[in-house]
This record gives sequence, C-alpha cells and structure tokens, in this order.
Amino acid sequence: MAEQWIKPYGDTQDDGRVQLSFTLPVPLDEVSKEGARRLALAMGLDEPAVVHAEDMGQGFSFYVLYGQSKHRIDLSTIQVAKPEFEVLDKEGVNALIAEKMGRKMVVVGACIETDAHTVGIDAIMNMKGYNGHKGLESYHEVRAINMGAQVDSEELVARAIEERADVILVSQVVTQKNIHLDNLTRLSDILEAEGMRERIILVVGGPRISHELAKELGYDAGFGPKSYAEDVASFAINEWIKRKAA
Amino acid sequence: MAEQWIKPYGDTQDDGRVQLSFTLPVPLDEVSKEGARRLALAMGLDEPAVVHAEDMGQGFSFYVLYGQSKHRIDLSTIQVAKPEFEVLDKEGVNALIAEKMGRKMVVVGACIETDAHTVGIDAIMNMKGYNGHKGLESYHEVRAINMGAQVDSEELVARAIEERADVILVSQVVTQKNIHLDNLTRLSDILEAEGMRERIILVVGGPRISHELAKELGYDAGFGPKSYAEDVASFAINEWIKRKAA
Amino acid sequence: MAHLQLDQARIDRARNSARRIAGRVFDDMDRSTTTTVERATLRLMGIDGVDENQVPLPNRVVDHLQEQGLLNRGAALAVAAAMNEQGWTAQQVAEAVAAGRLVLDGGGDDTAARNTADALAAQSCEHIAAQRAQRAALIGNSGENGEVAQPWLYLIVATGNIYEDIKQARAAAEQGADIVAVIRSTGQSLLDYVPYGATTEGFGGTYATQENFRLMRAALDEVGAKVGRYIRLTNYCSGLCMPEIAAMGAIERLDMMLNDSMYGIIFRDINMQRTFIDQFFSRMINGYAGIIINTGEDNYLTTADAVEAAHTVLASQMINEQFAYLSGLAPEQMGLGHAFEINPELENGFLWELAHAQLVRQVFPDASLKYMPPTKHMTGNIFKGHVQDALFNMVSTVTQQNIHLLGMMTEAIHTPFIQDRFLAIQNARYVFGTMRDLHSEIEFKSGGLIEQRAQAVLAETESMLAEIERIGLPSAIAQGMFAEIKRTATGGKGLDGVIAKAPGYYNPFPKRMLQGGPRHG
Amino acid sequence: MAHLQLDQARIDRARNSARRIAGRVFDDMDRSTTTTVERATLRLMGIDGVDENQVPLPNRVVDHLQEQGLLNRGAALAVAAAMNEQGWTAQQVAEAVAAGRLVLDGGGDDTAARNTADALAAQSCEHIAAQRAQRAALIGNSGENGEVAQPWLYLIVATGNIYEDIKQARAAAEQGADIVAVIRSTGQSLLDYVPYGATTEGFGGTYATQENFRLMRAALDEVGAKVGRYIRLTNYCSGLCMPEIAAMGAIERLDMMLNDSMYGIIFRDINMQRTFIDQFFSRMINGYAGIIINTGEDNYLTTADAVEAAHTVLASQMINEQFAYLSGLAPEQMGLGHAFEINPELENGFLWELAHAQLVRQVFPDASLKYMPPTKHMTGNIFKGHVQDALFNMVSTVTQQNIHLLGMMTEAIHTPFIQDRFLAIQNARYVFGTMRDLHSEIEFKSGGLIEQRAQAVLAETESMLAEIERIGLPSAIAQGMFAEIKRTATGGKGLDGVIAKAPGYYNPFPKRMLQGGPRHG
Ligand code: B12
Ligand code: B12
Ligand SMILES: Cc1ncc(COP(=O)(O)O)c(C=O)c1O
Ligand SMILES: Cc1ncc(COP(=O)(O)O)c(C=O)c1O
Repeated sequence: MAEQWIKPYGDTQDDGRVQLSFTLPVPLDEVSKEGARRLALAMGLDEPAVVHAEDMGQGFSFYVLYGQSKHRIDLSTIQVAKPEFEVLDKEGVNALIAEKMGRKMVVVGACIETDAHTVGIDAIMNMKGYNGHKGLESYHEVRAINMGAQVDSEELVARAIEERADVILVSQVVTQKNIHLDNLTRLSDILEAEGMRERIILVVGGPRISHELAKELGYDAGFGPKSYAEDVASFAINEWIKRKAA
Repeated sequence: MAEQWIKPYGDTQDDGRVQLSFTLPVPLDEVSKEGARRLALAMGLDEPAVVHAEDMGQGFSFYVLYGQSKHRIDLSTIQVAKPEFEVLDKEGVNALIAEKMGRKMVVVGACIETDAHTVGIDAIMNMKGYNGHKGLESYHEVRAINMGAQVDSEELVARAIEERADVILVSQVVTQKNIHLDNLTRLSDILEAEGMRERIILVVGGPRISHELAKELGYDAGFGPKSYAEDVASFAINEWIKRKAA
Repeated sequence: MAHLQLDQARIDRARNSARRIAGRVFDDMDRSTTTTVERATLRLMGIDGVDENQVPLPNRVVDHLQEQGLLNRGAALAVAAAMNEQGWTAQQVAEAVAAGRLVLDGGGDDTAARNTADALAAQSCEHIAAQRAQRAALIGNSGENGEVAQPWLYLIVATGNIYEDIKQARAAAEQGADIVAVIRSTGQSLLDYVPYGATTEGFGGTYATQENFRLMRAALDEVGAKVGRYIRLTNYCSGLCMPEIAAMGAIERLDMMLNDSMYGIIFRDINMQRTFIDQFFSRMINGYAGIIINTGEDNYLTTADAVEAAHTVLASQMINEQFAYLSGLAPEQMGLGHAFEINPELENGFLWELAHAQLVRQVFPDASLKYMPPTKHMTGNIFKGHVQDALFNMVSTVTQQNIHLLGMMTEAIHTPFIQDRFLAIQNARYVFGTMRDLHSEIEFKSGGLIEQRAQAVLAETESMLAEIERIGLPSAIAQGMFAEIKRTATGGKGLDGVIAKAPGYYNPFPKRMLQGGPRHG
Repeated sequence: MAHLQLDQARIDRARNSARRIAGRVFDDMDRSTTTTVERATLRLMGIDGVDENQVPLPNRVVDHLQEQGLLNRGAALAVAAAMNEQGWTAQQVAEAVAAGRLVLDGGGDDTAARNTADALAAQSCEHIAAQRAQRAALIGNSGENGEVAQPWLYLIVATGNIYEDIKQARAAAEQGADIVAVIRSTGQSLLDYVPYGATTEGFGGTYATQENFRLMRAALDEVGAKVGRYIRLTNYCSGLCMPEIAAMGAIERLDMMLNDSMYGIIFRDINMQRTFIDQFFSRMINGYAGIIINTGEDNYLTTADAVEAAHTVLASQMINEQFAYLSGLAPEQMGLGHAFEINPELENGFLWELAHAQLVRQVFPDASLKYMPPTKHMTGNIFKGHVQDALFNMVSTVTQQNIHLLGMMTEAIHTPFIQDRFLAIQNARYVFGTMRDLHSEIEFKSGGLIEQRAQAVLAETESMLAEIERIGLPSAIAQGMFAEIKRTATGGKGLDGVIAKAPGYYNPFPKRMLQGGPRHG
C-alpha cells in the first residue's frame, strides 16, 4: 500500500500542533514552568509553549501547553485487528441461526467480579436494547440469560455449564488500576480449568475494551463503545459456523 | 543541588498522567484512531487511550487522549534566565533615578511594525497603568513617550535619537508564523546600523516573550505576562547604574 | 426568587401517601434485627480490631452468638452479661471469644446486663454528642454562618490509597471544596464486614475503615484551620454494613453519609428486609450524630431516562424523607438526592432541568438538597463535558441547591485526577460568582413550559405514590417502579443476616438516640 | 419574551441626537473625496490588475490624476473622457496610463464623458444587483427562511493562506457554521492599496484580495450546496481602502462586511476625515449590494472596561445606525456590534451582560445585531475559557442576538486551529439547543438589578450623545470619549488622500446606488 504519513493538524498541513495538559507535583515557579516545557520537548514537541500555568495549592501546579509534534505516523502500516464477519440485522441473525444451528443459540451474560455497571450488558441483552437497537432477549433464535451485576466468575461458569451455553458475554467497565485485566484473566483461567474454553464463544465488551485487547487476553472478540446486539450476535453465529466447519 | 526528578501527576505520585488533544487530517476510522494512539506512543506515553474520537467533516478528525508519560525531568538541573535586579516600588525607582542619574530617565516605547496591540505597552507606560500598578507616565523621574501602534522600526529609532532616549520599550503581541522574531530582529539591526545599540537599554515585552528569548535576540531584557511598570523601571535604572559603573 | 405555581394540596396528598408507605415498612421490619445492626451495636459499645485472619472482632462475636442461637436477643445483652461475669471490658470479652477462650451463653442477670449495656451506650452517646458539639464549635470558629455562599462544593477523592486521598483532599480544600467525599472501593458494599486499618489498595475508591476515617478527619481539620473553613467529610453508609459504617462515622465525626432507604436493594441487589432494617438503624445513628444523609435518587437516572423517570425521583425523595423522620432526622439533615441527567441533545432539556430542580426545591424548602452532576451523558469529549458541567452549575445556583456535587469533565474516563477537580472548582466558582443574584432576578413565565413541566411531574408523583401505597413498597420495587430494576422481598444478598427478634430482645441505643422518639414529617 | 421596562422617550431623544451628530459630519465631509473612493469608482468601472511592481492599476491611475491635478473632479470623468477619445475600455485606458503611453488631461466633452461613466456605472450596478438576486435565490433554494434557528453561527478563518482557509472554511460549514469570515493579515488595513491575486503569506490573517474573495465564494457556494445551507462570506471593509474593498465585495457577492464609521480612526489611527468620507461611500456600496455591515463597538471593550464603558457602545451604535441610514442601509443590514467582555471575576457580571445585551436588543429591534465573544478576559486556561464562551452563548440565545461570533477557547493563544472551531460550534449548538425556548420562558424581575442596570446605561448613553451633539463628533473623538483613545481631526494616517472636490466633480455611483436617496432613521 502507498505510504500515508500524517501529522497532527492545527491550521496548516503538517504543522503538527497538539494540545497538552497535566499537573506537576510541585508548586508553581519559573523552574517548574520550564520543567513543564521540557517535558513537552522530551515528548518530541517542537517549540512547546506553556500557555497557562497555575498553582493549585498543596504543592501542585497545573499546565496547559501547545507544541508541534515531530512525530509522524504512516497510516498505511497500521493493521487494526477486527473480528471478521458481516454484520446482519436481527432478522438476518435469526435466519442464520435457524438455518445453521437448527436450535436456539444460548447466550449467558454478566458483569463479573466487583463490577456493577450493568447498563452496557443490558444494552446488549435486554429486550429494550439501546439507541433503538433491540437487545438479544428480543431475538427469537436466541436464549439470552443476563445474570446482571457483580457475578463471580465461578457462578457465571456454573450457569453456562448448566444452560449449555454457546456464548458467554462479559462486561467490564471499571478499569482503574487495570482491575478488568485481572477479572478477565480470572474468568478465562476458570473456563480453561473446567475444560470449557474450547467449547464456548467468549466475548467481552465495555467502554475501554478493544478487539485487540480481547484477543491478547485470549477472548474470541472484544466490543467497545457504540456496539449493539446485532454486532455481537452476528459475530457469534459467524464464529459458531466457522468452528463447526473446522 | 540534590536531584529532583518529577513526572506529571494524575492521582498517584509518578503515574505520569497527561491529557492530549489534536486533529488528524484524515477522516475518522479504526485506522486513524489507532494512528492517534501510536502518535501518543511515539511521544513516550505508556498505555495511551483514545478516550474520544470524532469525525469533523472534510477529511479531518479530532481526538482526546490520556496516557502515562515515560519522561521525567530533573528540576534541579534547570536554570531559568532571569534579569538580575531588585524590584523597587515607584517611589524607590524615582529616588534611585534622582540619586544616580541626576536627571529624568527618557523612555520611548511602541508596538512596532504590523503589531497594533497597544494594551500591553499602555499598561506599562500610560498614567493609568494596569491592575492598580501605575504606569511610567506617572513617575516623576521618567519622561515616558508612548508612540502607540504599528510604529515602523525606523521611526522608533529616529524618535529615540531625537529624544536622547535611555531606554526603548517594544511590545510584540502577534506571534503567528513567528512574525515577532522578524520584527524584533529588524529593530535591533537598525539600532546596530545606527551605532545606537550600545548606548540604549533595549527591552521587549508581550504575552509570549520570555527573558530567555529576549536575550537570544540580543535584547537586554524580556518581560512576559503579569509584568508591571515597576518591574521594567527597576530593571532599567539598575541596568543604567551597572553600565555606568562598567 | 424564581418561583413555580404548584398545587400545595397535591404536595400534601403525595406526602401523606409517602408517610403511610414508610410507616408500614417500618412496622413490618421492627420485628427483626440484622447481623450488622448487632455488630454496629457492639462497635458502639467499644468493640474494635481484627483477628489474625483480619476478621473484625464484631463479626467474630456476632457469628459466635449466631452459632449459639443467641443473636435474636441482641448482641449487647450477651456481651454485657459476660462483662459482668468476668469483670472485663467489652473489648476483652470480644478478644476472648475470638481466641476461643470464652463461650457466650447468655446466662447471668438480665437486668444487670441491661444496665451495663446502658452504661456503655450512655458513654458512647456522650462521645458522639461531644463530636457533634465539636463540629458545631469548629463551624462557629470558622466564621461560617447562614450567609455562607451556597451551594456547598462537594468533591470526591477516589485514589484507592488513603494517603493519596489525603493529598488530593487537602489540595481540593485549598482550592475551595467545602465537602470532601472519599469514594469506596468497588465492591466494598457487598462485603459483610468492614475492613480494618489504614488501606492503600482500593479499586475505583478507598476502603471505608475507621482508621481511614480518622486519618482523613484529622487532615481535613488541619487544612480547614489553614483555609478558615470547616471542611465536611463524607462517606458511604450503604451496603451490607450500613449500620456499622454509621457507627464508625459517628465516632470519627464524619459530617455527611450517603444513606438511602432503597439504593442497596436496587443497585446492589441487597435483600430488601436486610436493607430496610439496616437503614433504619444507621439513619438513627446519623440523626443523633448530626450527620447529613445523602439519598441516592440520582442513581435512578443512570439506568432510567431522566425525563421519563423524573417523577420516580420525587416519589423516592418523599419516601426517603418519611424514613428519615422515622429515624429522628431534622429536615436540614436530609440531603435528598437528584441529578442533572437529561440528554444534552434533547431540545429544551435545560428548561426541564430547571423545572425539575426548582420543583424539588419548592417541595422540600428546608432540606439540604444534594444535586448531582451529569454522568450518564458525559463522554470522552472533555471539552463538551466541561460545558455540560457549567450548565449544571448554573441550574444549581439558580434553583438554590445546597450540596453541589462537582461534575468532572473526565466523568466518562477515570476517577478524578487532581487537575479535573481543580478545573471543576474553577468552573463552579466562576458560574456561582458571575450569577450570584440571578436566582432572585429572573422569574419563570407563569403558565409557561417550565411551570407546566414541574406541575406534570408533581402530578405523576402523586399518582405513583398512591399506587405504591396501594400495593406496598416491596411490591413496587418488585415491579421495577424505581430505576427500571426489579427486586423481590426474599431475593438478593444478605437475607441470611436478618434475624427475627426473640422476646426480650434488647438494644440500648434507640431509646437514647431517638430521644423524642421518631419525628413526624 | 424576556423584556425590560425602558423609557421610550429617552431612546428617542438619544436617537435624535445621534441623527444630528451624523448629519453634521455628513454635511462637512460631502465637500471632499478621497483617493480610495476614486480608486473604488474605477474598480467598479472595470479597472483591475497590477503593474510589473504589483501596484494595482487603480492606484496608478489615481496617482497619475493626482499628479495631473485632476483628481478633484473625480477619476471617473477623466477616464471616461479618455475612453471616448481613444475608443478604449476603461481597463485599456488604465493599462496605457500605467505603461506611460497615455497622459490623462481631463480634456474632451464633459457631457459625453459623464454619459460613458454613467453607462459603465449602470452596467456595474446591474452586475451587483444580479449578485444580490443570486444570493436571494440561493438562500431561497436552501430552504432558509425567517424560521431558521437564530443566532447565526459566525466563524473566522485566519491561516494566512487562502487555500488553507478554504479547507478550514469548508470543514467549518460542514460542522454548522452559517457565516465564515476571512480575517485579514495583520497590517493590511494600513496599506493604501489592495493586494492582488490569490495569496498564501499573511500574518494572523489572509490578505483581502478580489481573487481570494472569489475563491472563497466559490468554495462556500459548493459546500453550501452540499450541506443545504447558504454560507455567508464576510470580510473587512475597513482601513485605508475601505471603499475599494466594498467594491470588490459587491462584485464577488460577499454577504457581510466589517464596516464601522469610527473603528479606523480609533484603532488604526487613520485620519478622521478620510475615514468619514470612505465609510460613507463604502457603506453605500454595501447597502446597494445587500450586504450586512458589522460595526466595531465590541472593540471599545478591549481597551476600556466593559462595565464602565457600556454606554459608549450604545452611543456608538446609535451613531453607526444614523450613518447607515445616510448611506441607504435598511435596519436588517445593520449588524451593530457589541460584546461579552465583563471580567469573569466580577460578582454578578453575568447579570450585567444580560442587561447590556437585552438593552441593545430592545433599542434596535430590527437590526441584525452582531454579538462578540469574550476576548480580553480569555486566558491560556482553555478549559475555563470554554465555559466563558458557553455563558456568552447563553446570553446570546436568551437575548436573541442575530450574528453570533463564536468564541474560541484558545482566544488568548493563537488564531483558531481547526479543532478550536469544531469545539466552539459544539458548544454553541449544545447551548442553543438545550435552551431553545428559554428566552420566552424567563422574565427579568421588574425593577430588579438587571432592569436597573439597563436603565442606567441608557441614561448615560443619552447624556453622552447630548454632549457629543454639543461639541461635535470630531471633538468627542479628540477627547477620547470612545475606547479611551484620543485622535485629532488632522492627525492619523491617510489625510493626504483627502481631496476637496472641485466644481464639476462627478461620480456616477451615488445616484444609482442611493436610489431613493439617503434613508432616514
Ligand atoms: C451509570 C454509572 C454507574 C451506575 C451503574 C448503574 C448500573 N446499573 O449500571 C452506578 C451509579 C451504580 C455506578 C457506580 C459506580 N461507578 Co460508575 N459510572 C456510571 C457512568 C455514569 C455511566 C456508565 C454507563 O451506564 N454507560 C452507558 C453504557 C450503555 O455504556 P457502556 O457501558 O460503555 O456499554 C456500551 C459498550 O461499552 C458496549 N458494552 C459494554 N459491555 C458490553 C458487553 C458485551 C459483551 C458487549 C458485546 C458490549 C458491551 O456496548 C454498550 C452499548 O453500546 C460512568 C461514567 C460514564 N459517563 O461513562 C461511570 C463510571 C463507569 N463509574 C465509575 C466508578 C469508579 C464507579 C464506582 C466504582 C464508584 C464508587 N467507588 O462508588 C461505583 C461502583 C460500581 C461498581 N461496583 O462497579 C468510573 C469507572 C472508572 C474506571 N475507568 O475505572 C466511571 C467511568 C465514572 C468515573 N469517572 O469515575 N456507576
Ligand atoms: C485586545 C485585542 C485586540 C485589539 C487591540 C486593541 C489595542 N489597542 O491593543 C484589536 C481588536 C484591535 C485586535 C486586533 C487584532 N488582533 Co488581537 N487581540 C486582543 C486580545 C483580545 C487581548 C490583548 C490584550 O489587550 N491583552 C491585555 C494586555 C494587558 O496583555 P499583554 O499584551 O500580554 O501585556 C502584558 C504583558 O505581556 C506585558 N507586556 C506587553 N507588552 C510589553 C512591552 C514591554 C516593554 C513590557 C515591559 C511588558 C509588556 O505587560 C502587559 C501587562 O502585564 C488578544 C487575545 C487575548 N485574550 O490575549 C487578541 C490577540 C492578541 N489578537 C490577535 C490577532 C491575530 C489580531 C489581529 C491580527 C486579527 C486580525 N487579523 O484582524 C488584529 C490586528 C491587530 C494588529 N494589527 O496587530 C491574536 C494573536 C495571535 C498570535 N499569537 O499571533 C490574539 C491572541 C487573538 C487570537 N487568538 O487570534 N486585537
Ligand atoms: C446511597 C448510595 N450508596 C452508595 C453509593 C456508592 O456505591 P457502593 O454501593 O459501591 O458504595 C451510592 C452511589 O452513588 C449511593 O448513592
Ligand atoms: C470594523 C472593524 N474593522 C476591522 C477590524 C479588523 O482589524 P484590521 O483593521 O486589522 O483589519 C475589526 C476588528 O475587529 C473591526 O471591528
């Protein structure tokens, strides 16, 4: 592919302009201000300007800077990991499940461990859905079981076994101190230990989740913001068909 | 001096958190979003997250990111150039001029070349002053001549000669495309050509002016935001005394 | 002042329904106690500390009593009896039980045990009253008075580490915060014990422990003295240990507590009976300690739509108000919660926010209303978010709210960084200052859209409360009438901690703390 | 609608003073012409292009006539006479003069020359009228009508490079801009000629050239068709070449022009007589071309204090209004300027902004008010700045302004980056949408602080105008009554371009462009 180098844009092609703000854990003075400027230099910003500097009390100070990024990126070299499937609408998904599986697809979902943010998983699973996109409960050919908030991984796996689930959907919203990584790893370890991992389609979603991250964690797919039921359902049936064929 | 390494601070010492925003000159898609993230990586930010990405139309897209700066700065190594003098109040300045010069100090000021932003130079020179700090016109021992906006460098120098000025004050506010650097260089070249440079105390001020920059340009001092008449007057008489002694 | 024409008779009818709804729940629940009520009782009687497995001694004793089948007469009696018998302090009794050196059998002279329990309770109440008096003194000294610029600026810290929290809280106070809330670690609400000691490892918040309370209280007193204001400290009196946290907060002079009669049921799937019993006892402690409670109606709007569900907020506030009266709280201690959560894309959304906030203000003229910032519709666009917060600030000052939780432009991203808080305070101070007297300078058009909206919400509230009165609060919750979440009377966590009281059950605190008995609203 | 009680008699008295002030200046100035008025006349007659030194041919011809002592009879006559004599076009005459091949001597038949000039003027006016009609047609097609959501969003581009400007202007239009203004390069206002061709090297703005106008017009027409709106184009009809820019703008279908009767005098130290003559002629062209002028009172508040000097804004608007009537403008073409420039730290500053904006709205109910964002009190704190802009947006919608110049959070830092503009539009759209009907839903307390403030400003305006009427406008300016800047009648740049008209002076445009003669306000 042809190279496609780009830089940030302020008001002229390749001027590289970026805006930056941060706090330094020192009171404001000329030295700390210069320190802020040097940090920007270290980040590879040319002609960085501290356009605002303010003391915050208790030994902290706040800075706003603008500078010109030296860095540029060749977009043509970027490959974004994406789950490969065609997004069908609800009817399309139902038809495909009926055709290929000949039975309902069983989907068990939950917010696991300490996470209690159910709005995201509800958006995917509950009848009502989100932003006008109906949830999985409204799909004829899906049996959707939403276990809700703060479900222990063990409990989720037990339920998946009990229901003979095809798909597990996990939601993780709290990411502070990377707690979601611990939680997600824990779940996949348990599945592994139960010998379930191969049999299940394992999907995670949440505002800070990307497909790439999900793959790294050993999940089959990851869905970020603005995902809807049809996205995950299309992925799931697609993956089911692929595995069946393999 | 003891080393004093610091990093930006979000909510924990040395977490390095910084906020970043910029535009890329490409439409929004998964690749451009990843491009934005890689730019942050290139700047030395760990775990950069694109927390907002929005298409702006016409082939541009906007990004907000947070990341953790790898870079740190040792504040103890930073020396900030500062004009060395004690800031006196108006009475102190008047007394010192009377004592040491035995005549009024003559100060000619202007916004030079295309720059018409007089509020800054007026703040320093006009009777009324700024933020409760009276201007040079109100100093008994100063003859202050404010030539106003868009004054050609030649005109300013001619006037300085005519008035036998001790000090020239220049204000530069417009900095787009670094036009202030051109203007300031032009003025000092003319002074040089007239053989005036040694005889005059040459001072520049403006919102993007630092003492460091002024020195680089061959000026005697530079004053940034929140400067007042007493700062520049104290510097000027101090410098006058120093030169006299030399 | 800006004022809406509202039908007072309608307000009265709604309030009467709420009174009967709360009264009925109270009567039903008065027959049981809970493990955490008993642990709170023991804490107030002076039992603290953990065993070698970090299990708190109040848990060890209460578990022991449960095993012995004695908890239904109240933990206070059994412990007091052992004290009398052994000549020990309550703490010594607890340590002996934990060490397996002592088995409590409920034996001994009941009257003597009661007296001992009463004496400890009196001592405990004295301490709490002294803390309350000190708060009043500190507020008095700081020169704060009725004329202090309202609304109070309420900020959260949530680093997970109490020492970082302290740093940030101090900075926030210097920057202008009036109230600092330490957010709890994700998941603490479902722990059936209270962690112990200073903690540095929370997720999305810092554990609520008595030591953490103490450390933060001291830090805020110190910075408060420096800035010449009394800085109020807030924590979460919520979850499976609500009464214990109330006890700890009363002892350590917290000033505000998140404390809702239904939040745990709806948002944490805690059993209904457990919650109602716990909230009554915890709220009583808060009332006695002079603590302002903050109710959680704002949360409804994070799952339900803020326009469609506006009346559920008001209905819930009325129920919370009546539960508060039952626990002895004065109106000024009622930080009834609501929020600015309408979709920013909705045309005229700002008008509806004004209508809702003003309605609540007029229905509860003496309450210390707690107004929550936009959260659900905040996005990663921090610039737009900062403007959403500015409009929220504006509604708050125009409708004269009391407790103003500062919105963070990074709401959709992370728990606040120090600069987020700094900028949020600047935002609010700017808006409050530049609009200082706006509230008394503008009027809502009589019969206009704003007034009509407020009247409509009030009417819906009245019918909702009438319906709840008809079916009872548990059924209403079971039907998902709040936050679109359904919970049943026997579902949820913590039902195993609900214990029917036996004849002779004794707890020395209610009669002291409720002095004049439950108030009536 | 929100409404203030104002004394109409006071408004009438102030307006009458302003009428007499403007009339007197007009009568005094009608005796002279200026070099740029004559160059504009030649441009309208079809002369364009530059010589080998990049000097525009209109300048070459006018300089030549000045040398020949012929300019005082008007450039049109001399050129038309030469056309008649040589059988050339105006352009051919100009080229010959520039090449030194032709000396204009003013000889020939005056009546024939007048007829030729009249014919060219008629043709020129036809072209301008056709442009005006096309604007109307394009607006009609776009479906825009009286009900379009006001205020119009006005954005600036200022890259210095017309091609970058076009990129940014297109993006801005897609994002929702209704008006795009191309800021001029720093210093162009003091050039005594208009640069030529497409330019890519400006500082803080892009040169105003006819080619740049044309390029931008075409780009905006194209993107306008795409987004289904007519995008208005604005430039600066200001400085030493005001009339020529008006001519170029009329020819290229600009829609708005910054055009003030005193701005150049005060802020660019341009001679007073020069400015008054130029502004009359340029404004006449704008009037005829259906262009909305924007006056510059907002600038006063960048040097003077916005509270203390509020009445100087209103007084100046009244004078600008009367000058506009004298040049034949309709009220809808009067974009009278004012600004949101009160110090954000001032307690109740927002109330005074509301009072000022509403006062102006009521005094000029039919004008297309131009409301300018905070600039002076913007700082490098972009976050706080974004909130300042939000409150400005709010005052604009509540007081129903017409032309809304978007505030940029980076105002104190740089001319706008593309993202600054994007975020500014988001800010305004959010505020305008969420407060859609707020203007008709709130009322200002009768006799309250806001109303009192408006009344006080009106009273001060009346006395200021009475005083100016007494001493005359030139003396008022000499005393620094506007923006605290003093200018004398014979000081400033460009006085050498003022030429007393000789008997027989002729200009073919006023009688065509002023059709019904000067209007009366
Ligand atoms: C609503 C809310 C709550 C509600 C939750 C109610 C409920 N029943 O869910 C309440 C008030 C209870 C709450 C509490 C807390 N919250 Co909260 N909360 C939010 C808030 C405001 C909105 C989240 C939301 O509902 N978004 C809307 C949904 C639809 O979006 P979504 O989750 O991204 O889902 C979409 C996609 O991500 C995807 N998706 C999500 N999951 C899945 C799963 C699958 C399988 C798929 C395919 C797709 C998918 O599809 C969805 C639709 O497109 C956010 C801030 C914000 N504006 O984002 C904070 C926020 C998430 N909360 C936060 C925190 C810290 C907490 C607390 C821990 C605070 C405390 N200590 O008390 C508590 C405890 C909760 C707990 N134990 O987890 C932080 C998290 C910080 C971080 N990054 O770690 C946030 C960001 C706020 C903040 N800035 O501090 N919260
Ligand atoms: C007021 C103003 C104007 C007024 C100026 C009126 C006047 N008589 O000065 C008007 C409306 C005329 C104007 C016009 C333009 N402006 Co202007 N203007 C501003 C504004 C809003 C405020 C500047 C100001 O007065 N600050 C207050 C003074 C007191 O601060 P100060 O200058 O920094 O001065 C202090 C210190 O710096 C120092 N100091 C300054 N000078 C000196 C000198 C000495 C010797 C010393 C010791 C100290 C000193 O002491 C002062 C007091 O502490 C700024 C935006 C902003 N908020 O900053 C834009 C701004 C400066 N303008 C800008 C531009 C581009 C223009 C125009 C070129 C736009 C155009 N193309 O039309 C025009 C043309 C002007 C020209 N030819 O120069 C840009 C500059 C961008 C850049 N960095 O290059 C800004 C930043 C706005 C923007 N974001 O686009 N402007
Ligand atoms: C009443 C109440 N309790 C508690 C919380 C906090 O949640 P958690 O249950 O995780 O402590 C909230 C949150 O807003 C609340 O409103
Ligand atoms: C009427 C008017 N003309 C012109 C300008 C722009 O300045 P300049 O004179 O540099 O073109 C302004 C600035 O706001 C203005 O208000």
